[in-house]
Amino acid sequence: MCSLYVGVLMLMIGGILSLIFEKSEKMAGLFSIVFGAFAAFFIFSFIKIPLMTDKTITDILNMSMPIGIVRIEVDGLSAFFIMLIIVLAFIAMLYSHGYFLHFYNKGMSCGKHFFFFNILIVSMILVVSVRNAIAFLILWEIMSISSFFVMSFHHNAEDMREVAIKYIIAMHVGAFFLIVAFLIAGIEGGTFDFEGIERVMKAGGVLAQVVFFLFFIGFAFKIGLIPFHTWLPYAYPAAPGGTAALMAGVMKAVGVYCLLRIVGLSGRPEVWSGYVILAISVGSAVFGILTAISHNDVKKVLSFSSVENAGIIGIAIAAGMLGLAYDLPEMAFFGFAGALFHVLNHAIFKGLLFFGINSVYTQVYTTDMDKLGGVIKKMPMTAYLFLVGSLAIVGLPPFNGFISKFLIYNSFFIITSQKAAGLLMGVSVLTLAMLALTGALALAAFTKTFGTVFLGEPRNNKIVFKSESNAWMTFPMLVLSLMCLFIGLCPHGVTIMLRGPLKSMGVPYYEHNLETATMVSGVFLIFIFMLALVLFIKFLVLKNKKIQKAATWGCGYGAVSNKMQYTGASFSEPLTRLSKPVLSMDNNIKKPNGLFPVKALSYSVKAGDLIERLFIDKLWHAFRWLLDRFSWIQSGYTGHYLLYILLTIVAMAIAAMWRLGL
Amino acid sequence: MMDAAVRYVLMIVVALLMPGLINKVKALWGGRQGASILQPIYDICRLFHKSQVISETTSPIFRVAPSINLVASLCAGLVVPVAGKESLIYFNGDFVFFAYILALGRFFTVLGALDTGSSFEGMGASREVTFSALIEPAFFIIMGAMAMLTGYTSFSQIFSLIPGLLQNIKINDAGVSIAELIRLWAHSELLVAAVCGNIVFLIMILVEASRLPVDDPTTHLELTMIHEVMVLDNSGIDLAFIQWASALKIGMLGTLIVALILPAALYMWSAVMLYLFLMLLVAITIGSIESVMARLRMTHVPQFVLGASSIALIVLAILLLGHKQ
Amino acid sequence: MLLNDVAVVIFGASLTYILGTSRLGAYVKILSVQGVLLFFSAISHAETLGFFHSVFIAFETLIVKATIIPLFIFFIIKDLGINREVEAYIDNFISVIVAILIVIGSFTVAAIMKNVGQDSNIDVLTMGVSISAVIIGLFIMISRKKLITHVMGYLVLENGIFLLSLALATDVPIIVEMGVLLDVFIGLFLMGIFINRIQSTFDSADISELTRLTD
Amino acid sequence: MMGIEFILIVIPALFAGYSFFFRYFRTDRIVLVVCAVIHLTLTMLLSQKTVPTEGVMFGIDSLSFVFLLILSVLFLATAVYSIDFIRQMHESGHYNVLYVPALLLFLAAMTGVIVSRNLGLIWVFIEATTLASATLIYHYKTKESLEAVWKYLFICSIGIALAFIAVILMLEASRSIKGIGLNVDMLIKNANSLSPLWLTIAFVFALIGYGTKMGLAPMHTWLPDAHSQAPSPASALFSGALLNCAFLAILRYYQIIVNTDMGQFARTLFLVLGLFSIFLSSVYVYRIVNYKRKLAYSSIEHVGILATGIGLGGFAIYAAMLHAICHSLAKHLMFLNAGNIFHAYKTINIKNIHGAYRSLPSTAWLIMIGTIALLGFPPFGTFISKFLILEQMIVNGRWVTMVVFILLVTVISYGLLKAAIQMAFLSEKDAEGHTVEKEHMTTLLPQWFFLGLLLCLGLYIPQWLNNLLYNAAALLLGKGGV
Repeated sequence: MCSLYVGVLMLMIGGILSLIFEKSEKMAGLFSIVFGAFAAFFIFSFIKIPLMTDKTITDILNMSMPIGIVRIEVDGLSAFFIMLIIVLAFIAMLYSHGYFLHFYNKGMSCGKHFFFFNILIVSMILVVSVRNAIAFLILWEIMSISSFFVMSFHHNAEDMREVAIKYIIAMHVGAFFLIVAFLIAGIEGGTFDFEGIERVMKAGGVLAQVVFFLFFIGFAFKIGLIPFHTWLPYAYPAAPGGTAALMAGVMKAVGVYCLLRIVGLSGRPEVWSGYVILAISVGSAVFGILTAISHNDVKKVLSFSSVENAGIIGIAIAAGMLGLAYDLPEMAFFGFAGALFHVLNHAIFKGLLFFGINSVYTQVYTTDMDKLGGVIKKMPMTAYLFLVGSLAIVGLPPFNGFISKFLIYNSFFIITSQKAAGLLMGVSVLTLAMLALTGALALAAFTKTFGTVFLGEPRNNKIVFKSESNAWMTFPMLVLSLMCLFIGLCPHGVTIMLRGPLKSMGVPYYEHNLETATMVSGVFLIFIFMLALVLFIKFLVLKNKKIQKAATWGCGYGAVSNKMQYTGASFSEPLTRLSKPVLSMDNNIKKPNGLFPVKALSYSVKAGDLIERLFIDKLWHAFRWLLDRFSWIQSGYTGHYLLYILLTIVAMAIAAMWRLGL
Repeated sequence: MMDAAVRYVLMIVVALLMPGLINKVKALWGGRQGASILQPIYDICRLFHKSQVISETTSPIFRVAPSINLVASLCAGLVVPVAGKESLIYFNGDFVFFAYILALGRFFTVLGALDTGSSFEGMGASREVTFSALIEPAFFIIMGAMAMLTGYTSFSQIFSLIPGLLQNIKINDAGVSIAELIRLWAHSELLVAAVCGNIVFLIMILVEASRLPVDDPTTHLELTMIHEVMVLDNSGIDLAFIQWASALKIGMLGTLIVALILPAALYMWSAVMLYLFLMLLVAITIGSIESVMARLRMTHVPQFVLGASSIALIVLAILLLGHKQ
Repeated sequence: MLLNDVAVVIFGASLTYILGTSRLGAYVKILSVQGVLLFFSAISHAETLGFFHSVFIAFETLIVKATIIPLFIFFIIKDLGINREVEAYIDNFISVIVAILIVIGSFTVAAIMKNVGQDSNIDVLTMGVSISAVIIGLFIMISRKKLITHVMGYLVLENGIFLLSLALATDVPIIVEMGVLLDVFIGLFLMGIFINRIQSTFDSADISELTRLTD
Repeated sequence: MMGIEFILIVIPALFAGYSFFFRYFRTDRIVLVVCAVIHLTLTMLLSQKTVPTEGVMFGIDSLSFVFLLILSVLFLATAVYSIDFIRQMHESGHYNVLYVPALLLFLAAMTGVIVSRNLGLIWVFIEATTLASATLIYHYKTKESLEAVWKYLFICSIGIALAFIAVILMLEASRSIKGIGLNVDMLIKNANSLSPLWLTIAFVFALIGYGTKMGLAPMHTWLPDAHSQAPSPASALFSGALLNCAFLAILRYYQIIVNTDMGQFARTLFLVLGLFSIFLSSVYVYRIVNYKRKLAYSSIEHVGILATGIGLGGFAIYAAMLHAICHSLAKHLMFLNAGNIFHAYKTINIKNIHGAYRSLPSTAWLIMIGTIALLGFPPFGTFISKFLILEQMIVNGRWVTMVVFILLVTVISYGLLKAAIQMAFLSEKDAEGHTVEKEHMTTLLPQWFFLGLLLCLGLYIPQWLNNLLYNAAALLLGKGGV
């Protein structure tokens, strides 16, 4: 336990030193990195025992009044997530340092950024280790608030105010669900230790269901499941440097951890709760990716793809719960294993993708697909690494995304050989189809992203590229890409780490069932070998031939301009037209008028978020409308004010008399 | 193992013949002599000898895309059971791998198209991802339903079992009364599953390999094309790879169709002969469809493709009903 | 007790009258009269009061309430040249009806309280009038436009409270008596000062000027 | 009679007299700080004797010690802050010589309210606070401040008149028992012998009368006007200390009534008014652009939370005590920040303020973190108190109340956070236009100190404070421990 504390302390020291050396901006980042490295070392040396064995390390801290006795416990599940947090956080730290090299002397304080960044990391590490409701809530909110400050680094950006308020209010509302859930569990269970939750959940009944769904909603805010995701497409794009990666990958993972923890404490879940979560998750996956396709800002695409991946993780968790509920241990195993694996993978490739697009952003200060293009020629390294991320996130072989998706697929068809309920079978098949659809749509989304941003030519002539990003930025991306490839080719490296987490959730572990994953990675090797062979043949064939360079064939039309390239919006048009009912698209057409129109026709499409528009905005407007009905109270007339007092006297006097029994 | 490898090679060869066969069938329907069945192979060979012209706009992605597409198709073939026996490689859930490795090929084809910066190729790419996304659920529903029916989850096992189960249904060779037939159909969900599955696979061929009525590989009117328009800028060996990969897709999906109806447990040679015969039937069917149907309007294609999903859903419904009994 | 009853009845009548009149001068006069009436009412309880207390009450009612305050208000009106008209949001006729309703309601409440409290000490008449005075004081402030009428409404309210303490016939400690005096002084003089300021700042002492601060 | 309590009242009054007669701004600053330090020291001396002798005029119990402590600390902060504030005013040429005497008198009156153990005396001192604070509100002598002070005086006078009725009725209630008078301890002791009718009505009038001063809706109407017009250090004291004093006055009546059968009724009234206050605050807090008015409405919300806490009973009373401390600290620091903003931007209209991160970095961070602390986000003390109040709601099974409470609190959070973000963040257009203003150390120190205290309260409440709060809550715990 000691080395965990030392690690946390190191992070804090790093943060505080960054704050102190705020003025010399370069030092701030370096301090963070150095102490982050120490912290990573200590924390690694600590978590390897609970992660690799079944051992649980517990420590009891006796705090004073508001918090009380805090049990800090690191079991397999916690250790898995601590590992994820510290690895990604350290990589993000490196990247952030490189990113901020572009923002020195621009009035932004990198020192403060690193301070809150480190606090964010610390709070995440502690959130997954504490077993006390109050301490948990405090840390949870510190996580939200520090991420809020980290995120609002670019506070001069256009719509940053809107984004910031949306983010923090969403977090606030989410936290209230958790507060209520923890309170009910604490009061009914008799203690604010997690034992109380376990007691309530295992007792079952309506109360347990209510508590579970309150927890689910509270965590769904962080994970980003619909309809609680609305903050997410604003927050991630606004976040600077490595923070977007940390928020999208790691903070989401913390939410998933919490959900898994609650599931782990609940014993056998109800069947219907599994189905509800499955429905929400499938909805998130399909809605998320469809909306992602409709957007033309790369960061928005990545954010909505996060909603999609949240859905996929949710599907996996739902599969696990259904497995437990129906007594199908293998399904449960694949579900939870898939969820854990996919969380890890998502953190890796989403981090990679955000790093990539932020690198582009540091060069051209835009992430709008309709302006970008041909980035691969100026920033080849970034482009290829982004390509790896895209392939991985779509789940294409031979990268890691496929492995985790494969496990999730497995959880649904593993029941074929067992006697499962008809409903479950039908739902499983449909879920398979939806997962497949999600994958295919993700392909559309990421071919669109990569194709329009990195390939072709710039769509706007004003875009001027300077150079490839610095090594502080490309190195972390390289590391993450190698991780993608390594996990894809050698999933065993991760699957051995799933044993501890699953054991601590009380889910059986079937080592032999993971052999399929190894099998798949074997086929990947064949693929790579064949690819090498084919490329070699091609090289031999073309060796003595002269390769001509020419302009792209313009179908006989000579005056081809960059602006004629297919844009993101046009690329996704067939799909957005088909899925119009679930999208929010604003079409702006300015028709030319008059016989001799001066202005040409202009047509633009602006994508939004249907759920936000239909659900959140409407709700908020209704509530505001209701509140506005009372805005006459403060009229400014003293007479009115006195009338209120008089009426209060009368009302209270009547109440008093009534109460006294007159 | 050796046996499976031979079958794999057999499938690749048959696949290379498929486009030629289909074209021949179309020519015959049109009352023409038509080109030789081997014409596509000649084309590929010829392209191997040619040099390349590459757009200045492109990046290395454009140059590796066709190779990756080809290798992806070849890899996908590894899990396809040919002629009634297990495939070269099989594992639980290999159909997921099959779908995703094909998607990898598609991913790079689309990127290659976008890399040229041509709006025509972008258009094709856009349509490609749309229609392939729509066909994907159908494939998974049909495979999932069949997996549920049979209790197995790999191509080889599912397809070896379904025909076997079909054979177990006792049909009086002489006279089957209509009532008996209806009873059979109603109770032999596998038969319906097989038929529906084949229809879905057929639609998949039409979509994936860009055939009529979804796409017309013969015209070069850019606005109506999907697949062909994406490869406008490819030449030489890359084009050869692309055509090969395209033929492979037809071949593999055709093999799947055949596998559904090919009775298992036949002797090696009879199985192969039957396989070749059935592949010919598939080619004739596709050719006939192409000959008698007009190309659909681009806006109607999604309905057609989604039809596959609804057919797949029928299989699912049958599965659920059957489960109740 | 007759003296008390008569004084209180006249006090009650003055409350109705104050809502019926539309002259500021009448307001001031009624305030003065009310001070005298309060003196009589208090004197009727004299047997329970000590010497010092009696002197204090006499000072409070006759000197302060009946003389100084009306003079002070009169001085303000004159000094500021305030229009002699009482401007009201509510018509005088309706105001009188409201006053009658308030009086009826107050007597009902007083009667109920006597019943429930089973407290023979409660003098329903005085109690009813005092409650009416409090509420009518508030009503004056609510329905009249001029700041100076607000102040006078406040004074009516204070008189009501004074009467209430008599109605309960409690031996009010001297500290409380001093408190009420403090209240009146602070209220009156601070308000007087500020009315002056308001008049000079806004060129009007009308309450409708003071509606800038609103949301 | 001449206990420390009495000295506590007298000393500020004496200093006020000194300042009033000598009228020199340099000594004024020293006087203010010295007086604050003395006040705090004396308060600390009192910490050991928190059980008052029965029947005394001035005394301290745990409950009043909590409030005295808040007042003392807050006043010290105001005094420190005023060092630079007075200098600024002096330089800009409109230093009001009544500022320091009024502040000190205000302190004396508030101390009087807190240490008095006689309902009549409490009433007198509450009246006295009005006098002192009216001067402070009229500090800038604008039309708006004139209107504000008029409304303040007028409405509070009505309120105090109503509170006086409560005093009279309390006398009536205790008539059957000889020699009690208005002493709080005696009244509590004999609560059950008091006439329930008069006691209840007395409580209702006290609630409305002092509630006016405290800012409970719908009697709160003067509050946004007055708080927004006073100079910031004084506004800070209004919101942080004055409201607490009025609250304490109500609690004195509550202490009596809670020991009778009418305790539940009193709690219901608290709950209704409390929730209505929160509701009213949520109606306004997001629509206004004047930042100080916004903070004033936030005070109404917090007053509502205090009342809700008392109304819920049980552990929520402890929460209310904690909340009183936390809110005072948080609101005080927010008003001081508003002072800094006003000094730099010469406006308090949110729409005209942006880029504070650039031009007033420390203040901007104070506003951001202070808002978070004020709204009850962890790890600050306000979170704990809100958490405990929610806990009590669940224990009592008040689900609807809880949902409404959460909804309204969220709206308020939205309003305040939006304002903070609006002011702190740089806008795209004027990215280069801001110069960094110099911030004086004394205008930041109190706020950072308070933030530290709030952080401490949220993570670790020291044992002595915990005991103090428990004892204070125990005083308000009526029959049957609810």
